[in-house]
Amino acid sequence: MLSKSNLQSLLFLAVAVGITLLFLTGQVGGVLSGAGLPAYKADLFAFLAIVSVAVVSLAFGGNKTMIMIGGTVTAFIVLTAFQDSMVRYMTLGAIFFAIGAYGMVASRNAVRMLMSIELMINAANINFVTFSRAVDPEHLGGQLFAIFVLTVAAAEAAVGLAIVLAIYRNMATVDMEKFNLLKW
Amino acid sequence: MFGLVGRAVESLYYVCVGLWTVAKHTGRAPITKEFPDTMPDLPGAFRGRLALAVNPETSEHLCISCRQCERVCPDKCIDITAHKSPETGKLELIDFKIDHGLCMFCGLCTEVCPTTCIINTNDFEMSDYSREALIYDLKKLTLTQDESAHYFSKKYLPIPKPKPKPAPKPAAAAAKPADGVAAPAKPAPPAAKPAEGAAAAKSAPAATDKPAGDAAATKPTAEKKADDSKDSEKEKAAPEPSAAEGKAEPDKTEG
Amino acid sequence: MEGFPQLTTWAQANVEQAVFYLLAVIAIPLAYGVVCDRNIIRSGFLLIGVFSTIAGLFILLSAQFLALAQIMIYGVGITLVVVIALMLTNPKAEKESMPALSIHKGPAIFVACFLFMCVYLALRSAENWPVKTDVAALSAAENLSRIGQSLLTNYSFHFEFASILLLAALIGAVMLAKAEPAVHDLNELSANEDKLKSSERADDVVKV
Amino acid sequence: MNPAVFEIGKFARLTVIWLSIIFGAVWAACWAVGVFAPALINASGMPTETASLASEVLRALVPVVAVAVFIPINAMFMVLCERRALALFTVRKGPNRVGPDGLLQTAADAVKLLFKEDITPHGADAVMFTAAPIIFFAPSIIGVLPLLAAASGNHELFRSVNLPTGIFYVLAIASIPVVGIVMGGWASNNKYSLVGALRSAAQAISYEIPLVLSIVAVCLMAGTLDVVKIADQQKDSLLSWNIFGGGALLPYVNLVVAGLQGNNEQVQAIMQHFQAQPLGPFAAVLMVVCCIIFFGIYITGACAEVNRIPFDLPEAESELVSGYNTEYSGIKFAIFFLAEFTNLFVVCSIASIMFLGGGHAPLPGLEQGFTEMLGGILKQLPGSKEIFSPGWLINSLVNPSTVSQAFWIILKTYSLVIFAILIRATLPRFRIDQLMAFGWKRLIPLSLILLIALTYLRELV
Repeated sequence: MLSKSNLQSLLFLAVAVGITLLFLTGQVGGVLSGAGLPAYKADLFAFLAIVSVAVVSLAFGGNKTMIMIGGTVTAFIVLTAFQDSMVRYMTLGAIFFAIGAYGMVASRNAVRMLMSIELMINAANINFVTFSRAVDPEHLGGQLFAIFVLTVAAAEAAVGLAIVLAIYRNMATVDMEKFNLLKW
Repeated sequence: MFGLVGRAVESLYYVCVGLWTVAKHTGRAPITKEFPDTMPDLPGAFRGRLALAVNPETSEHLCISCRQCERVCPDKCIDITAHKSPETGKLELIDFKIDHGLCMFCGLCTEVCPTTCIINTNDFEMSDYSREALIYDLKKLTLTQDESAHYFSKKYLPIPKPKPKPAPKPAAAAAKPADGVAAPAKPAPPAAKPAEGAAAAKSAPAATDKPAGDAAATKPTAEKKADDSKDSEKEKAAPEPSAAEGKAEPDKTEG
Repeated sequence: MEGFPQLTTWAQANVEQAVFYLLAVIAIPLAYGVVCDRNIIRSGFLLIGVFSTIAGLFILLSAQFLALAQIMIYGVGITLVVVIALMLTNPKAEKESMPALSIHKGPAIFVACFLFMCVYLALRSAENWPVKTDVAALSAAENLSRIGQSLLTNYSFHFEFASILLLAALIGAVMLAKAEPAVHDLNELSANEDKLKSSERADDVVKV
Repeated sequence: MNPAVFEIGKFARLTVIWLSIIFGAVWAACWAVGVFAPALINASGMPTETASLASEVLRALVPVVAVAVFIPINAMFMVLCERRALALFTVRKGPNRVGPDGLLQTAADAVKLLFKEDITPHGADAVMFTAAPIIFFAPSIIGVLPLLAAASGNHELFRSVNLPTGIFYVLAIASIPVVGIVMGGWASNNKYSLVGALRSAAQAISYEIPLVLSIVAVCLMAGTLDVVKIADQQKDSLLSWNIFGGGALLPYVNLVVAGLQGNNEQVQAIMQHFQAQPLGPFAAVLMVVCCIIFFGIYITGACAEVNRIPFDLPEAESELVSGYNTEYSGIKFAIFFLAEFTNLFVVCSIASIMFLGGGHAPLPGLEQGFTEMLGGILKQLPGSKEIFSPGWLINSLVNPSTVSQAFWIILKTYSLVIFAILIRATLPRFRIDQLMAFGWKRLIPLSLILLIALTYLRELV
């Protein structure tokens, strides 16, 4: 039932959750101060620990998707647990942004690229609304900016998908690898 | 622009007319026949369950075992058992089976029946728990006198002439010598008579004594032997029930 | 939640953080699904999930109007268009192959991690956010009227410009997506029309 | 007795019985959660803080409980109502075997569907296949919550769901079900389902625009998105309903009435007002016409949104077997079925709140008389003195004005539902290209032009 890679990734998940729990209960800070290091950097150390365990289990052939998802979730919790609520929201925005950037660079399908761009735009929107709540709660400049971003994103999606459809009609594919007409 | 508005208003008007027409129907009594409670009033030509009619006046069984229905049936769902009576020399019906599970209610058998014996009734509720139960035998198929009268009047069928009663013995005597071959020259052979009656239904009752030299009488003779041998085989295969039926049936048709 | 003062204060104290982490834990795997799922139509549907959780985040940030607009425009409108576009192209061709070439994966992961660390370290290192923690968020009704007034006063130029942009995008999308029949198609079309006419004529003859 | 009258009478009797079952159940659930359980908690001797918090939680849950009880029973009744009303229109009898007059037909159907085998077709995407009915159904439960406040006359237990963004919330949530349709159609691994789902998506996106624009017109006249406020603005009489211009005609009618009564001072006052707006009467009549056309646009768009005939292309059974729900069986199909009828109910109740005056009677005297009569009846009930004594538990839920508002809103909503059934009985199905052309080339330009016209007319009145 459990393949080796799944076992690997479950092991990684257990370790990552363990590190997170240790961090949340303040153990990591205690260890750091015991070692003569500044305790307020405990979250960065826990984060690095999770990342290194993830890299090790990836090197041993764990299930990549599970490790990446589990690592991101635990790292997110570790990085934001003792932060301001504003930093929390913006870290989540940064994570969405990074995932979107990954999708944009790596994906082969043009429509998936468009979806990744939408994800990045939404990450920016989260930041705008967070600023609007925390910095400018009277004038709501961030929310208004988010509304305009929404509008522009709608226009972008419509035009982008129309372009994709036109390309598909001419080349019968939406694979970005094949769009190499403008080589030189 | 105005053309567009005009068309819009016009189509809206017609939509409203349609809505009003449908809404007006709310004020009418429902036309639904609630079937198990009220039986539908079916026309006489409706092709329902097959049945064997008796003469509505004399209540004698109309079947003459001519097997035309058996032959014409595209599904081969009719199975007639008959044998030639040793006394009279006539064909005597022993059993008549119709598998209603096979029947497709095409009505061809009722078309060919020379005596209007086999008819489509208006009954269509034949559902049962097994396929075997759909095979109807003579007892189940034969209608009562009242039912026959009902269907004869409903289908506008002519009432068949009764078989001549005072002629059992001479007929038997006459039939004995001419065992295998029908006697076309002989006056009024009883075996051919009901067929005659059906064919010439509209003729006056006085015409009963017409000699049966027609195709209706002569045609079956060629196949009679084969039929008889088949019948005897069948009797061998299942002697007891058919014998019982044979005993029971004459009583029924006589009474 | 007017009329329930105790419940509101209790919720603000206890529920908000939990709901935030719940949404985050749901949203991050969904976002991974969007970029990594083998089946691209499924990742289109997962995108709806991501947008809905982001709408939830907006409600937590007391931006109710924006949350509803997010659901209505992003969650349903844009994503459905995306899904339809996916179905119009040939998603099966991509289903078999990998969503990403392995040659792209390493740089992509590097770019993603780099971007994330940049943003996060910037967030951590900034000490003096002009945060107004003491100011309560506007109530939903005030939020709504404030947005409406701003759109028609301070931001009216942007508003009009957005409408022009949308109009241009609409026309452009229609022009791009409209199928121009190729030359041989045109020939077929005219041939069909000829056939149609001749058949009509035949019908007329029969009728006469 | 005339059999036609007899049939209509049977239909009316059935409706009354079902509606009393529905509202009895909803009332009992609300009473149990919002009144009885908090009282029990208060009496149980918990610490005061915890007890009051718990009772607040329970009271906040009342709207959700009311909707959760109301929607399944109501959908069951709507199916029966649709079948019986269609039978009336087509001169048939309709279901009349299960229970007296077929009263329990849909209950029996529901039980049957619950016990059927739940099949996931081969090659289907199992997760999406299961999620689709839920995504289709959940919005209809959370979407009607703000409408409850208007339907109950802003009763204190339902006040908490009265959002300031009320109608926008309802519309945003009501746009979600199409995602469920597309998801289910795609996940079924069946080309007919997929075609039905795609048609549904195209149709929903196209017809949502005129639908929202007609609602925007109403909000423009009312100046708010709050459903309770919109309903209360229409309480004066029939003429102040939004379908009749939201009170645009009222001053002119008042003028005529004052003139007939010979009340010169009032006539003078009103005439002065008119001299400031010479185009007033003309603009008022045009505005009424605009609003009636907007109501028509709303009904058209709503029929298309909930996939009713003549816009039921997603499930056109003569072309697409059953469209997006072809592969569904058992409880998932039941959920689809339930949600379809609930969505119809929701759009009809939005129409009755936004255009037809919500819970207010057509004539002011009628509403007052009705409320007083209800109060009288309630006082005549046995043991009424105990019931209405402040300490007794029932008191807080039996409120004549709430009952009257609920009565009127249900009356209006079900009239619209029966009108939708009449449309279904009359009109044939559109072709898909006709449907899209009608939406994009006719309805959207028409509603945009009318919206602009309305903004100007509003200034002139």
